Amino acid sequence: MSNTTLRQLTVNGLWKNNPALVQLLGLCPLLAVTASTVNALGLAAATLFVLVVSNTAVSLIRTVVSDTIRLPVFVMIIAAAVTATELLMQAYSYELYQILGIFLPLITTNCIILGRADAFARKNPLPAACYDGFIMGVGFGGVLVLLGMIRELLGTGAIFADMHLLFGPSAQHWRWEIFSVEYPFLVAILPPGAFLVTGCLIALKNSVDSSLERRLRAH
Amino acid sequence: MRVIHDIHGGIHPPERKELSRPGVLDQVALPPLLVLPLRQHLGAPAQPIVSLGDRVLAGEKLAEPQGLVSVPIHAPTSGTVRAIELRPIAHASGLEDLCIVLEPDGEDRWVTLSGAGDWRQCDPADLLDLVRDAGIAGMGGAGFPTAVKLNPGPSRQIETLLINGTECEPYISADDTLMQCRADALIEGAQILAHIVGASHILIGIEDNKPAAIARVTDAASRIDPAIEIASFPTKYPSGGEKQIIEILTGQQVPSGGIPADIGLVCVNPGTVVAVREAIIEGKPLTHRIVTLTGEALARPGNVIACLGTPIHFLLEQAGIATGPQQRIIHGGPMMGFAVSDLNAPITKITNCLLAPTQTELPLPEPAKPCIRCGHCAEACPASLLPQQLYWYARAKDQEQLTEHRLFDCIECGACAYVCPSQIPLVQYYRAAKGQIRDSEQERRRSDNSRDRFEARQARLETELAAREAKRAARKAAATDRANAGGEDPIQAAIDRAKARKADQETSP
Amino acid sequence: MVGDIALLLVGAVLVNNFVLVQFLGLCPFMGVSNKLETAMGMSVATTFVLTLASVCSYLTYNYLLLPLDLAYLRTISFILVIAVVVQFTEMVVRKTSPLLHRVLGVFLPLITTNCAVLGVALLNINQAHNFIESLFYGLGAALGFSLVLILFAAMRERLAVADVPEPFQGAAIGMITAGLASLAFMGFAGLI
Amino acid sequence: MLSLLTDHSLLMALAALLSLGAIFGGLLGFAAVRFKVEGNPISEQINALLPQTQCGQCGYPGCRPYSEAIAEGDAINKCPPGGEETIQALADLLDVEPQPLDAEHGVEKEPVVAWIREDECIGCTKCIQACPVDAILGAAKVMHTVIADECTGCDLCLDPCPVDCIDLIPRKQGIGFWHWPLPGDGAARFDIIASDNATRDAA
Amino acid sequence: MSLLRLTSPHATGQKQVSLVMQDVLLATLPGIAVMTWFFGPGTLVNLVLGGIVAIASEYLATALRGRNPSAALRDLSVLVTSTLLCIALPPYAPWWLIVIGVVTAVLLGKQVFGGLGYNPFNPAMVGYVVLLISFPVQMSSWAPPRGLEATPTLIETLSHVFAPATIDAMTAATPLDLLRQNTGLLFNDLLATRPEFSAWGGLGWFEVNFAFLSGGVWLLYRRIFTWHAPLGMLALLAVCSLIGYDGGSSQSGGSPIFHLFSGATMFAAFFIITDPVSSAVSNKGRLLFGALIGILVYLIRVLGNYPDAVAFAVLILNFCAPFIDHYTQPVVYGTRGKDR
Amino acid sequence: MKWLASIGLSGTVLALFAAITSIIIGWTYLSTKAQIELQVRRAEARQLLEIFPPDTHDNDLVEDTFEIKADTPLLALRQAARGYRVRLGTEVVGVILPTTARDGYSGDIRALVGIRSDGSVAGVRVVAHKETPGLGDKVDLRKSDWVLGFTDRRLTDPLPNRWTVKKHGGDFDQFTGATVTPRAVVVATRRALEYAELHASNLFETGADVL
Ligand SMILES: Cc1cc2nc3c(=O)[nH]c(=O)nc-3n(C[C@H](O)[C@H](O)[C@H](O)COP(=O)(O)O)c2cc1C
Ligand SMILES: Cc1cc2nc3c(=O)[nH]c(=O)nc-3n(C[C@H](O)[C@H](O)[C@H](O)COP(=O)(O)O)c2cc1C
Ligand SMILES: Cc1cc2nc3c(=O)[nH]c(=O)nc-3n(C[C@H](O)[C@H](O)[C@H](O)COP(=O)(O)O)c2cc1C
Ligand SMILES: Cc1cc2nc3c(=O)[nH]c(=O)nc-3n(C[C@H](O)[C@H](O)[C@H](O)CO)c2cc1C
Ligand code: SF4
Ligand code: SF4
Ligand code: SF4
Ligand code: SF4
Ligand code: FES
Repeated sequence: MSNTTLRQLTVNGLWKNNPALVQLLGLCPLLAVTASTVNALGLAAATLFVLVVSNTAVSLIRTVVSDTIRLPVFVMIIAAAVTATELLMQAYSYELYQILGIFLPLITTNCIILGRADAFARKNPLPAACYDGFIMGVGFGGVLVLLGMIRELLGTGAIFADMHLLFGPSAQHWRWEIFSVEYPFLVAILPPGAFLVTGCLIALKNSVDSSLERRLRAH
Repeated sequence: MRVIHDIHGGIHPPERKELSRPGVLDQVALPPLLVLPLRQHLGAPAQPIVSLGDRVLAGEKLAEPQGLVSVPIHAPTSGTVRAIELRPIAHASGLEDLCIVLEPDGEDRWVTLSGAGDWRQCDPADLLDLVRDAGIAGMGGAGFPTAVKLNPGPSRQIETLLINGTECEPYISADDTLMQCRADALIEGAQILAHIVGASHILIGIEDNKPAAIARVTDAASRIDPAIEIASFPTKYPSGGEKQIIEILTGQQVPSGGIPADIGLVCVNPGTVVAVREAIIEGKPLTHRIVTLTGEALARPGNVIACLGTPIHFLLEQAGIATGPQQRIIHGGPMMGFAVSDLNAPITKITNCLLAPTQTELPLPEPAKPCIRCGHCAEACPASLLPQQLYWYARAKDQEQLTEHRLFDCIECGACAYVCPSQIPLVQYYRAAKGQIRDSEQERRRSDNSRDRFEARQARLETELAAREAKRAARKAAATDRANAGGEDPIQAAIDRAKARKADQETSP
Repeated sequence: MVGDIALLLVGAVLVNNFVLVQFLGLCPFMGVSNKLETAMGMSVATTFVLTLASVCSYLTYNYLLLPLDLAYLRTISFILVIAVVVQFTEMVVRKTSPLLHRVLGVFLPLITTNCAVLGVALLNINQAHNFIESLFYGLGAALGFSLVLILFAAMRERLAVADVPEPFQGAAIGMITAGLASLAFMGFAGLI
Repeated sequence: MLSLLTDHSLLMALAALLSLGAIFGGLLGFAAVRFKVEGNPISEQINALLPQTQCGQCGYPGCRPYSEAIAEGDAINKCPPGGEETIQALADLLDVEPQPLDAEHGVEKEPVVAWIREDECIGCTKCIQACPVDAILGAAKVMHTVIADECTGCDLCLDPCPVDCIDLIPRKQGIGFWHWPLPGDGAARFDIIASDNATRDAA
Repeated sequence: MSLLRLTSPHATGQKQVSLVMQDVLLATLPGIAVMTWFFGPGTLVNLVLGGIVAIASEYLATALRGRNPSAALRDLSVLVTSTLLCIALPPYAPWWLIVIGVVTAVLLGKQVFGGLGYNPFNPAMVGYVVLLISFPVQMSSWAPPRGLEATPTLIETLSHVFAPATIDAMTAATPLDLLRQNTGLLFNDLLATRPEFSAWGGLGWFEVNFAFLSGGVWLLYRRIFTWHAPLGMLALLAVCSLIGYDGGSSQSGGSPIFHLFSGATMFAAFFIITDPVSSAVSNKGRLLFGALIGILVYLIRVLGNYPDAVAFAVLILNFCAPFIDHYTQPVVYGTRGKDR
Repeated sequence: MKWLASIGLSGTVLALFAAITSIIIGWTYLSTKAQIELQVRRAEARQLLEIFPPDTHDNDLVEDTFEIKADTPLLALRQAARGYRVRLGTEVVGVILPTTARDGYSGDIRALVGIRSDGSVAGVRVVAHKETPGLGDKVDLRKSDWVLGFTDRRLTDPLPNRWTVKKHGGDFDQFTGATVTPRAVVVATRRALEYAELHASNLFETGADVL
């Protein structure tokens, strides 16, 4: 894998073609579990894992499957990966598993994963597919966590609460109170807040892009 | 007494008709030059039949109609053809168009005119030809060739001839004046038209803000033909719209996309009626018309009878114009007219008014604000459209939705733009959208046509190719056949002959 | 009984609307809502698939997995069921109405990855629905999805001509509009 | 690991999924054959939207081939004669994002028709053979004319002409083609026509 | 002399956006006056503060977009937004509540979509709902009307607004709250026993509603909007409450009179749901728009979690408006009978 | 017969993958099984242990349950639910009762009330509620420690008529702007205590396992 393609993949996954902000895929978890950083982090990790596994597997078997049954096969692979993750999480961080609720199994239907499998891994050799899965996962997870932090901050005035769910008792006191108000801006952690904050993030990205563009044209 | 129906919407702008003293008809001097556009009507432009330097008499035909929906053009007075060239004409685009320029000799000598004699005996078809030859196009606004309108075809049975004396636009009083000064001619013309279209009933509709005209016409009708019905109805813009007056007086609606004849009516303007009368009785073509000169920028507003082709600035100077800053000269009324962009442009068969307002009289519009969906436009729309939706879709260039929302039922009356609190130039949006849609339809027709021709050609080429193949094959086949048929093989024969000759040489000493 | 079903429907359609409140099926919601006709087509397809899948997965779970005590295979078997239902639908649509297929072609596979479908299947289990309930829950979810999808599409056609500040044009304003819509739907809270 | 394999629950799982897989696989296999579709009706609709200039600028020999290419997934922005309007129409039909016209295939120009300077034409019939829509009339050695209504302005007849007597002239000219432009947003609603000569004459 | 090219019509009417908005502002005066009489100067302080913030944020937003701010401000629509929002907010709410609300309304409700005329949702209601779900404590603490307690002086008011002390001091449950929480009492007993009620409905609230009604009727007379939306809403609200009334058992949703004249009913009917921008466009559409709002208001008031339902009902219907428009187009001239 | 082939092929391939994946999953399942069961029990026990810390008893609370039928007047349960006995040695030192407050601001409030054999409150935990965020939800320990205020109270302290929120002349705080929710919880707790008093014999002596 030449490192031009490497760079391309990276730029694509992290910024130019970011699954969450540009392709608008995997929106459901993006909006549903980002009420707090820890949830976001948990789901981000799970998604990343599944994405890498599925991309790898798909690109391995890409020559074997015929078109009629390609969807079912891919989906089965993904589902297997997800179930495994689900079981592991259940075993080793049960509370988080309970909080994430059905959004853990729902990773299966996260459009990004099937999207990458069908659009990229199916047509590319192992390393590329693997790396693409990783970087896409990071791109997605990054946005997920960012959203989680923003919403948690606006909605509670603090971030990194309850980190012990993910990192064990040592993380109990990671909670970082940034401002303390008696009445936080609740809407941020309620459903509408998810849409609104995401919308603003996208707008932010657009304006950054356009200003970069302008800078480029200036030179 | 006829029941008067109400139409949806409509508005009551200040009328300002008294400004031009309706009922008084002034003369104007002959201008030094007459400019006669070849396109004064709706449809194909006329085709010149005179050439530079020709001397022509008044009433002589200068241009022939091109195709069915077109009208000829006649000389308003005697003189010399000075030019046939592009000249500025009275048109919203401000573009130039082909015109015949005539220099009057001031003698005003007419060709000998001969009417149809007793029109009651004549066959309507012959009368129609006279109307067409007289170059009459609707004088109420659209300038649609009257001869075409008067013969809607056998499928459509005409019961009623409707004369549209509404003149609902503010300021204008040309029809009013005409009806007051030439009531008898109007009635007689109406009878002729009824005869032509075979209408059993004649109905003259006049808005109730013209009592004098109503009185004169009623009186004339009672003297000449009591059967003619005169109906007056409340003043409201745009009652004069063909479709609107029809609903007001009959309660019927012209089906969308159809024409009045579909419901057994023909609607004409009084000016048109009188023009037809002149054509039939005196054989006189359409060369003059009544024009309202008005607006506070004029010292002597009024109604004049003017030669077609008279330059606008000439008329305005006759009326003593005092131009202000950013002066507008509006051709037609304040609601539907357009601003003239070159005062050399002449008046035409559809010029019913020249309006020279001052700034205070008709202030210039402010920059448009966004639509606030207040719906006042929908309230005002006589066609019951949703102007604001049309506006949004026109902005989005969404032709599908525009036709869906019936853009083409918009009569461009401007009522919506009049009431719009955001002062959006709605009508311009509609006109632009209509233009774009017509264009793309035309393009589609073109492209369909060229697709067919392209595919036809492909087919042709293939058949030709096939044919050529076939020929070659045939030729080849023919050759071999001949060979077999001719018994001994020609080649073998040649060889034998050669051998023989050789043999002779050897045997010779 | 009928009352319960009605409540179930109202709950799934309005109070806990799948898209705006439970965050399921957002990708198609954002992706297919630019034109009203497309949205309607998508609604039909989704409603069909969703209801069918809900029922099928119910059967699979209760008559295959539970007896064999293989509950942990539910995700994979559901997704299998769904994938097949979708693919089948796609083939049929492609055969029967090419244009609908050209419009939905992109999205029919996406329905597989429409969380709403798997979501319904899983929720049916979590909430221990019986067969009838599963059927109507699936239907309700689908109707809720279709409802907001269509309303949103109509609204986006209006937004298309709005003079939106350009950083917000496109997806951003879509998100914000959806946010305000979900704000509005909070008003249904407590109706059942 | 082995012990696991023999575990009955695992075998159960195997059996269950196997049967599921088999059943559904069969179903799909059946459907794949039963609901097979041939041809691509969409290309007809695409072709109907293309301008039919037949100029080949898109890189395909005529509009129909391009329409088929699009149906196969080619870009929709390769047709200069069609320009933005066509691209928009295609985007609507196919429900994809409209891209700007691909410049490498040419730029959108105002519509033109070919016009043969008849006194210069030598009647070589070369242009006739070139014209994709048979828009040129004439026989060998007689001067040729273009049927303006049929000409698509594809300019394919220009190169073949040995004496360069063919020009492309704008198709839409004169008042007949004028219509109001859309007003600009918030702009002043009128434009000032340069001070007109009427007053000069009068003055 | 120079000539101009411009489209017809060349004459224009007198209506102008700014004048329309001015009328709306004037029409709120009686309501504001009565509110001040019953609940004290709190509302006035809200209005002033809100107005300033609104102008500031509108100016900021338009300036940021490189548009001409003064032009945007001149149409007064932002003042209408802030005025209506501030009327809806509880008097004596802390200053930051007002600020957050107004900023949200103007930026999130209006300017994101491009400013005047483009917002699909009613900005004031967007602001209101965001506040309601973020700060239910402050939003649910209405001052008691004159007659229960003395209304505070301006000084007290200012101290309340800018140095918020404890909330409950200034709080009494509104009649709608009480109706929601009422379990045991027959409706009439409720009216009789609780001091918050007068014979007609809420003490003070009846008069307030009446004042807004009169303002609305004046707007109708000025032809600022048509009767369709308000009538639709009031009629359906009345019908629903009549159906649900069942003679006033403790389960009943309250009498029609009560619903028509309590909470924000009249204010909403004439000032909120008539917002031209975010409502349906055709008259048919507006009738339906209003009617559905009426139904929703009743349902949410009686069954929902929120004592006063107007804001939610309006937003929900805003969401439906474009779809409604799609299916309620008037019959165009000449298309009678024909299906369009 | 061409389609038979097609079916056969895709069928086998699909089945093949089904096999592989199921093996993977099954293997993970079996190897995490024990751990998961442990976790589940811990999770269930956690809340109970918060009410009765481990040092107060020596039995496994999760195991030692009894059933309470739906619609018992004082506990107002919607469906039958489990209660827990807390034993030290043989004697029952306390019970944990499930209860439901149906008069919350919006919807039911479900809670666990721990009661010592001497009739004092060991602790109250709200398990599920739909109260308004930021207003009614302070009854949730995660949001505020208001519920800890019940610890060590008993039916005689305060006297039954003062078992309500201060605003209504009781001893317990309401929340700013919200009295409905707290009042509901307070009353529910009092009822649970009355229930325990009523069924003291069944609860604390004879170990009846359905009530
Ligand atoms: C494009 C066009 C086509 C028309 N075709 C006919 C026709 O075929 N027969 C007819 O009698 N009138 C026809 N008319 C005339 C109309 O019926 C109407 O009388 C004319 O447009 C003048 O009305 P207006 O000034 O209200 O536009 C046509 C008008 C227009 C503008
Ligand atoms: C808004 C509007 C107003 C009109 N007002 C009049 C009018 O007042 N008088 C009139 O004769 N024609 C008026 N017309 C033109 C008529 O609709 C119709 O074209 C004309 O009467 C047909 O007669 P004609 O063909 O002789 O012009 C108006 C048209 C429109 C669209
Ligand atoms: C949106 C909203 C949500 C509310 N939620 C609750 C709640 O969850 N719990 C509660 O006790 N009161 C809630 N209230 C407050 C009640 O309406 C009532 O004002 C409060 O319980 C005070 O009642 P009181 O008059 O008995 O003191 C809410 C009010 C509003 C406006
Ligand atoms: C009759 C009428 C009612 C209005 N109602 C509202 C309203 O409820 N909320 C609001 O923010 N603006 C209202 N406005 C002002 C204006 O329409 C609103 O700010 C626009 O939505 C801004 O785009 C109203 C204006 C009028 C003329
Ligand atoms: S009148 Fe003007 S502002 Fe009002 S709806 Fe119509 S176009 Fe929009
Ligand atoms: S111009 Fe058209 S849309 Fe406007 S009022 Fe007249 S008919 Fe209606
Ligand atoms: S470029 Fe356009 S017009 Fe030319 S051939 Fe290709 S498709 Fe046809
Ligand atoms: S005449 Fe020339 S330009 Fe016109 S279509 Fe034929 S080849 Fe093309
Ligand atoms: S993640 Fe839910 S539909 Fe895409």
